[in-house]
Amino acid sequence: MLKTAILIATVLVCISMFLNLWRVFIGPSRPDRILALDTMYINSIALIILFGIASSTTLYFEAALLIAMLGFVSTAAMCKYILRGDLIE
Amino acid sequence: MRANPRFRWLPMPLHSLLLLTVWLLLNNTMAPGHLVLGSFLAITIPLLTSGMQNPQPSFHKPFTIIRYVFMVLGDIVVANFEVAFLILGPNKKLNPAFVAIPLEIEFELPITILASTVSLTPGTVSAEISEDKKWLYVHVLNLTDKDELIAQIKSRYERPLMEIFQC
Amino acid sequence: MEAIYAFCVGILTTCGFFLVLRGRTFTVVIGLTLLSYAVNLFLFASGRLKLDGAAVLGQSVEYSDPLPQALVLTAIVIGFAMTAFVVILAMRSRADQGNDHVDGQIPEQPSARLSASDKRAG
Amino acid sequence: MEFWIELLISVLIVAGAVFVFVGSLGLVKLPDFYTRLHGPTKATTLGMGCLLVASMTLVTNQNGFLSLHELLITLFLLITAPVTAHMLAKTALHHKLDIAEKTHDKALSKQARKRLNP
Amino acid sequence: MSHLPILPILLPMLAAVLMLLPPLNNSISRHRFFSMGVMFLLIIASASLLLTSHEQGTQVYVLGGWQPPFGITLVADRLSTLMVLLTCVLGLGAQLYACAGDDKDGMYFHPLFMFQIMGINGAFLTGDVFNLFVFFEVLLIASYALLIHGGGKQKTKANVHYVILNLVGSSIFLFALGILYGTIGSLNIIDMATKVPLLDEHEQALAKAGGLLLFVVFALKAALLPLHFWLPKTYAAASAPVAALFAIMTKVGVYSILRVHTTIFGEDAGALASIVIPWLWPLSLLTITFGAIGVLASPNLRLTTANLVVVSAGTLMLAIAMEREAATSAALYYILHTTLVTGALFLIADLISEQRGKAEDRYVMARKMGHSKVIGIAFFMAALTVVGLPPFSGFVGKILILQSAHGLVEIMWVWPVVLIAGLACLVAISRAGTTLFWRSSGDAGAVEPLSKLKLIAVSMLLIASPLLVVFGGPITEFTDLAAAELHAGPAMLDAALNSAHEGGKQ
Amino acid sequence: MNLLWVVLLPLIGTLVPFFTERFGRNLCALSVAILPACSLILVLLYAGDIFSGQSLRQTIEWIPAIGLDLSFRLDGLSLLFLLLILGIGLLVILYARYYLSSKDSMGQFYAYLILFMSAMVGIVISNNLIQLWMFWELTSISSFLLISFWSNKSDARKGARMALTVTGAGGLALLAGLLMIANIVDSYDLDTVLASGDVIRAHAHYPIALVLVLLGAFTKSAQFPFHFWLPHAMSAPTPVSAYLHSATMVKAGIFLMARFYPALAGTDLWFVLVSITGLITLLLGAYIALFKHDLKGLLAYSTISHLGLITLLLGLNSDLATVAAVFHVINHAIFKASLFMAAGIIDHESGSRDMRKLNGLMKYMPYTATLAIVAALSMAGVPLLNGFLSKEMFFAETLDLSMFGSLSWMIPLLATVGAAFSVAYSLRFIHDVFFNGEPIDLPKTPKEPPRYMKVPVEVLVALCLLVGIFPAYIVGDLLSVASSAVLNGDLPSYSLAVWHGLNIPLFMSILAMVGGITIYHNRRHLFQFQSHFDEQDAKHVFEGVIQWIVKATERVVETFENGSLQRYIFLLLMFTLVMGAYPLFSLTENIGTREQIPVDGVTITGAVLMILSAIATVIWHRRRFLALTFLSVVGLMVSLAFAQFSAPDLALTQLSVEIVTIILLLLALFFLPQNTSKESTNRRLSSDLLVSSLIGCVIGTICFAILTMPLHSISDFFLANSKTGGGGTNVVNVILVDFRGFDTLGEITVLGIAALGIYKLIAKMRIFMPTRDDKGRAWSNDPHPMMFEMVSQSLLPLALLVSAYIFLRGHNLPGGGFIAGLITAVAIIQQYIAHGVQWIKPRVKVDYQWLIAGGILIATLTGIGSWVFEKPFMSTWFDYFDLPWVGEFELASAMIFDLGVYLTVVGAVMLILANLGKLTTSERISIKEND
Ligand code: NA
Ligand code: NA
Repeated sequence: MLKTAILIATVLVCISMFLNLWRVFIGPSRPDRILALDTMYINSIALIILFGIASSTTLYFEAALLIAMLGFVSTAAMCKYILRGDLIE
Repeated sequence: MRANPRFRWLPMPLHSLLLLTVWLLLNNTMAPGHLVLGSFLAITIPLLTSGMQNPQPSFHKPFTIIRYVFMVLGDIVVANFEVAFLILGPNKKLNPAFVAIPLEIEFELPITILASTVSLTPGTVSAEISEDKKWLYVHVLNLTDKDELIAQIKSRYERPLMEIFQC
Repeated sequence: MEAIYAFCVGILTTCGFFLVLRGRTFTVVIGLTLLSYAVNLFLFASGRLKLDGAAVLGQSVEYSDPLPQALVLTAIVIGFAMTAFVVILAMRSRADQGNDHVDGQIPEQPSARLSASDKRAG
Repeated sequence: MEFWIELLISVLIVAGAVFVFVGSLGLVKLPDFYTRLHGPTKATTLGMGCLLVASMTLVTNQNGFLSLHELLITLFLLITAPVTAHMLAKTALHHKLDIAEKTHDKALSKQARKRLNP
Repeated sequence: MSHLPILPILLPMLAAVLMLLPPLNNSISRHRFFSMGVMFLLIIASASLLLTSHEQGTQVYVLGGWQPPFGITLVADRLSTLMVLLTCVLGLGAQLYACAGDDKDGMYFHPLFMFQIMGINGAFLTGDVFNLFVFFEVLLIASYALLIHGGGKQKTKANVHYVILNLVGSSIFLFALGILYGTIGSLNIIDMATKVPLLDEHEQALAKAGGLLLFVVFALKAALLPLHFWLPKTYAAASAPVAALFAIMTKVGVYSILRVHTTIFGEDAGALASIVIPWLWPLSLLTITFGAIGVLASPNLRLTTANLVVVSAGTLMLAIAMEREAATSAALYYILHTTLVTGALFLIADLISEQRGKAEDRYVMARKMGHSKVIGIAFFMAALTVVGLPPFSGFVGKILILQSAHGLVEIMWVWPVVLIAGLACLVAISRAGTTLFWRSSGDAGAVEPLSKLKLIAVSMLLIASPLLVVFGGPITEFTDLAAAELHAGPAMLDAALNSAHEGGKQ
Repeated sequence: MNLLWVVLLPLIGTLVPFFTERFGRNLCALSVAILPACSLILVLLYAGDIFSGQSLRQTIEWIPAIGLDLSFRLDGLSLLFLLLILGIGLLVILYARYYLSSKDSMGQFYAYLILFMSAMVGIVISNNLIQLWMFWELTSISSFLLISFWSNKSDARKGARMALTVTGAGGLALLAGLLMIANIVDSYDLDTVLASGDVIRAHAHYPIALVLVLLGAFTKSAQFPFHFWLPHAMSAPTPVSAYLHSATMVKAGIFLMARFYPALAGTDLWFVLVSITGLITLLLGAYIALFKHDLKGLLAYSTISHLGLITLLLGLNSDLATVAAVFHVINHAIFKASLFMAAGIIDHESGSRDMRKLNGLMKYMPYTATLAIVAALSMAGVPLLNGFLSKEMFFAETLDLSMFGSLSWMIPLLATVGAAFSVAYSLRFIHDVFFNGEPIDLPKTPKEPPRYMKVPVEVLVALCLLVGIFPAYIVGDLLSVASSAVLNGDLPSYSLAVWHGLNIPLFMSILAMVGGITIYHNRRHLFQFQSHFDEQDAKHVFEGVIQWIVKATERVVETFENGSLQRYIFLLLMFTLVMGAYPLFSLTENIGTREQIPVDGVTITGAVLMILSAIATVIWHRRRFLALTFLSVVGLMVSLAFAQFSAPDLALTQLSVEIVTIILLLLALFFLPQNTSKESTNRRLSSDLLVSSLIGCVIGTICFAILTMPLHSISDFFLANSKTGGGGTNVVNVILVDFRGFDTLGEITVLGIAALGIYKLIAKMRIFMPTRDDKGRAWSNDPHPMMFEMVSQSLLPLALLVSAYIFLRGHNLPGGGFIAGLITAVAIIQQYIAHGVQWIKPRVKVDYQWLIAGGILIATLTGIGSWVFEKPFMSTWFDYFDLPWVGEFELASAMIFDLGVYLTVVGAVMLILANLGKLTTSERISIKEND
């Protein structure tokens, strides 16, 4: 059962990733793309967690944590870039 | 708010507590060694970063805090279902709107928490805060009644926050 | 799986080198970044692929080769340092020369040449 | 593993994945940027929450002691997601992105953009 | 135990780091005194390392005590210690010159300079291919930073080319290392050499690709045609002391080919023996040719010198291509000579530029040079050396290389190319000298003061040239031994490694 | 016996004038003469031995590797040349004392002259091939200095350069030739070489070696077609011409041929090459000399002609001819040196060398004129003068020739013709200068020179007479020892007498005399005839050729080194492609035996995402922000790939580096164009694409081949020793901080240097600040969004805690100093982005430079710490401790090392980003939106 659940979940997350990429491709605006990218970060966390569950290891927890922390900074930086051009002013 | 706080060993006791908790969470342990190490970090990190903090009003009423947190969590769960159905449904059914919510609450941290709460809960995103910090602009995914929404936000989230921060 | 992996490395290499061959510093930097991804994946591959084999003692049954991982780590850090330098150099080049062409000057009449060659190509 | 626990975990996993999926679906499907903003920022919080709770439960169950460190990821996401949304909304306002036709009070976006009072 | 082998790396590194910290930071004079002191120490250390390796045999330093091939080793044999000593001597000259004022034109000159020395010494000493990569990067990043020292459009432009090309080179380096590790399964040069003959046919093909890609990287560093085009303008753009130090950079590439391809893909490598030689032959000859063409076409002394660097790189490669002890020995002697003299020539070009006003070192009529006698003597010495005329060291190097081609079929290419290139250099340099020193428009103009320190620096590098001739006997004897050691193959080094095991962990 | 001193004394003497110059001209000249004189005395002391048939040798080992020994021999030939070199040299020193004006730097002149003298001495007493060549080149160099002595004159510079180029080229050829000879006989010893003539001549390489050696000799001795440099060397001061261009340097070529006569001569090839060259030179020089209006020009061509004569004699492969050659060497040196000196006196005293202006000097300087006339008559070959004797011998030799078969009769005829021209130009020299009316427009009124300036001429002219009248007494012994040294064996029988009776040679002499007078008498017709030919000034031709070569090389350089980075990279990639692809052709099977991992959906998803994004990055590379977005996706996928394939540390590192890189790229992108238009032609795009995809194929193929191959690596050792030897369970981390910690030390050094370099780049940067974004929009008016500020500052302690966590666990679990450092850095950068530089500045008082330095220092000192325990650098230490209440914990030196890594990373990243941020802060212009 767990395996099936993981399989279904993985498939869903993978499809989500494709959807995100699709949005990055079609845009149409930069905020759209950044939003899609941010979502992709989140979905990667999901993927890693699923991966961790599937292989019952906690080794990848930090990777997920890092994506959560750093993905935010990256997204914020891109927004700041669009708003002000200069990231650090 | 204190301008220029004097040096203290525990500039932000709540923060320190939070950090210790996080440390123990991170390490998934209650081992004494980690308690010591965690306490050490929980004291030194705020000391190191105290200069980097704009002073903010402090927390009061811990029970209100807990109640608020759980209320928001509950709202998030409910909201997510609503939003999920909205997304899965046809776009035509959506009724998006911009709403301006007048703010009574003051100071940056409380406003930030309020705005975050609004964003986290169903169907609303805090899009912008007016320069004088008196208005919160919210984008609503599916607006049914504007006034009701404003009232709900103010009573459900702003009021408890004002209590917590006593402002 | 190995074939897919190798294919990805090949594609990244191609994209990286193609961009490195462009004439603008920023594009070249992007190309170098892609290239460094390719390089890191390639170097990593020298230890072969293994699933569920993190080289942390006690955490896996069979371990993947830790040495290439350490090498890739070093390579990533060095690559980062180099990328940082070349990015700032690109800025400096723009500041000093007024444009961001790798040669410090935009080739003469690119549009004329372009249209001519396009015509030929078309 | 006990059946109930396995069931719980499985349900959580699938539910989480569904929310993640719905969020991304919204990202593709919804009509304008502002509505699209709702999908991921919300659905993913709960989606991730479910997945992390599932993981937590699993690890706790396997190791025999309480594993809570996944909570941290949720904590981070809860803190950061609104800010991400806010920043993105700001950029959208700044770029005067198209707003879906039937949005109420479209004019407010102009005030919001300049951070004026309505 | 003796820590001598690691000192040429650690000393400059620590010096550089300390100069960034109080109390040494923020004071250029402290930087000067400190770094000069360190440089002297370095020379002493590397000289004693050379003597040790000469008298007691190859010194293998096992870092961390991890027995090779698992840990990283430093191999201080005659070849590497000779290169290290050369680097330090050249470094001292460039540094003295810089201390006369050029070091103030930008930040961090001395720390970066020390880092550069560290990188070069590391590249020479290491016995591990990946560690070689790391030191390549150290010396490269330091050179990137040094190249912009002094500022200006030309430097920026040159740097863009230099940096990007080398970054591509570094990527190829890693590709090559990936292949080599993936097939041979080791990183220690000696261990790789012992494993290469055991590869199966399948692995051989791949290892060959790895070896050849590695050759691409080294060829880029060594400025082998067609990868040398970046060099002249880059070197010409660098500020004088930096350019002088850069004179050793191409030799790092040459050394690496010598070290890696003679040891790993040497005569004992079975099917993979001598894989680069067929490429090295035509390319080195063409490099010399193009270098000589560049020398003739150069409009100023810096470019001339830079092109001379290309010629010398080609000559060295040619010697390597001959794949025999005598040629290697010749190359080693030639490296000593050419590195120091081209370094000096870069400095002299700068001295000339200072005295000729706006004309700088361009070959045009200009105001009469100040201090033309002193500078002229220096230039004359350097010119004779670089052209390969007696009584200075150039002719010994040239003859050594010509002689080592005896008995090869390729001699019919080697001799004409080397000799005609020498003639081209003679023509170019004589034109350069007569124009720079004698073709003046009468007025003496304002004579710029001539810094004593700069003069000392130049003389220090130049004096090496007659010394290399006077002590040509013992020096060639040394290079003969070094070459023999290198060609003896991995077996000899293996013995050295084994002796180093004792005292290692496990 | 110490032959070393013969050359060493003058060599030391080179330095003398620099010290004595200040004591006045007389003392200077005197002091300069002392050492060469000592050398001459030394030679004379040895002369007895030589005349008694010995030859002396001395060898000191020097650089055996190149076959170079200090090896000297003094035999008859050396003796002859030494006497000429040192003797005439001393006379020239005396002469120059009066010749040089007070403006000339006498010290410099003498130094060059003595250097040249030493070089010549060195050549003639060398007994080692390399040493000989060394001195040979030294003569080229010193003559370059002497010719260009008046360096402000363009003629002098060009003449000197030409001489250097031609003789330099010859020198290189000579070197090649000598090396070949040495290889044939397997020795650099001249004795051995001279004794191995048969071996050499029989060797397959003989023709090449001969040609090369002759090239050296011909260029030096101004033989056709290399003769053109000599007349232009006349821009040298006259003492130089007298010395170099009559007695010594040009004779070096002759010496060389004579020296190698036993080894190389005696073959048909030698005969053809040497004699024909000599003959042509003889005729050409004699003919042209007649038409030169410049005194020294005439003498120069005359010299060429006489050198041709000597060469011709040496080429005849006959012992007698050789004796004649040696004899003429002596005679020519004597009369030509005196003539040059006389010409110098005339120039010095009248201010001109133009024979069209110089007339009737007999009246103004009768004494000098007499001396010059005698010398000129000797040059013409008038009896009772030395020139006559060797010319007679020459004529006699030409008659014996049969080598040219039925055409052999032409040789005596041509010899006579040459001699006739020789008479003609000698006559012209005498008549045009000393008689022929009154001088025209001379700058000075001619007068007799100072007394001692005439002495050298007197001495030489006296020798002309003495030799001419008493040949056997004066030079008989010398000639015989010299000739026997050349022949390396027995001498032929010959007689040195003024009168040999009425024979054909005498008849030829008379014919030449008559012919010469006739030619001179009818010179106007000849001059007219000659004026139909444009005089090709060799200097112009030569300079033209050089210019052409330079221009051609410039074109080549422009074509190849066109300053286009794209081209250079393209070449690099082509080269890479060839090197990478070529070995793959021998890769028969690219799938190895290793079991492959089955494909799964997640991997395919990741791969497809990665590939699509990478391609998208390429397609939209000109829309830079978009490209950056896609690049982020690729980076994310790479991190996930590392996670997937069991490399958690790599995943973490890649992720954090990725984010910092994106931030950095964004920071930079602000100052760069946001979009660019299409610049590359389709052709270039397709060729670039072709090359890069081919390389991609090669790399992909290799990657696949490696992945499917079994691995035998050294890694088991790391797995086995990580815990026991390194004290950590995260093997990757233990490799990084312990097994291969040295790499890591280098790596953080790179990072630190990069930061310093970047700081250096930023320090002098004057940057353009875009006031609007790429679509022309003004920037937002909210520089620091409040929510972002608040959340960032709340996250900071949390992030630091996580970073501490990652740091501490690194040794045993994925993590470590580098990742922790990046997390810290990102957290601080986040503060910078949120609050701005102005806000941060008073709040963060850390000097990032110190962090970097401190970090590297800590890491290094950790390594050095092991020295205390007599362990090699970077030997690590760890132990487990048990504290009551706290429990067991590990302490390891690797942790301190990792702390160094951490500090360096934080310092480096912050130094870069924070300073980049400061670039614009003060000068930001806000554009208000106008809507
Ligand atoms: Na800024
Ligand atoms: Na006349």
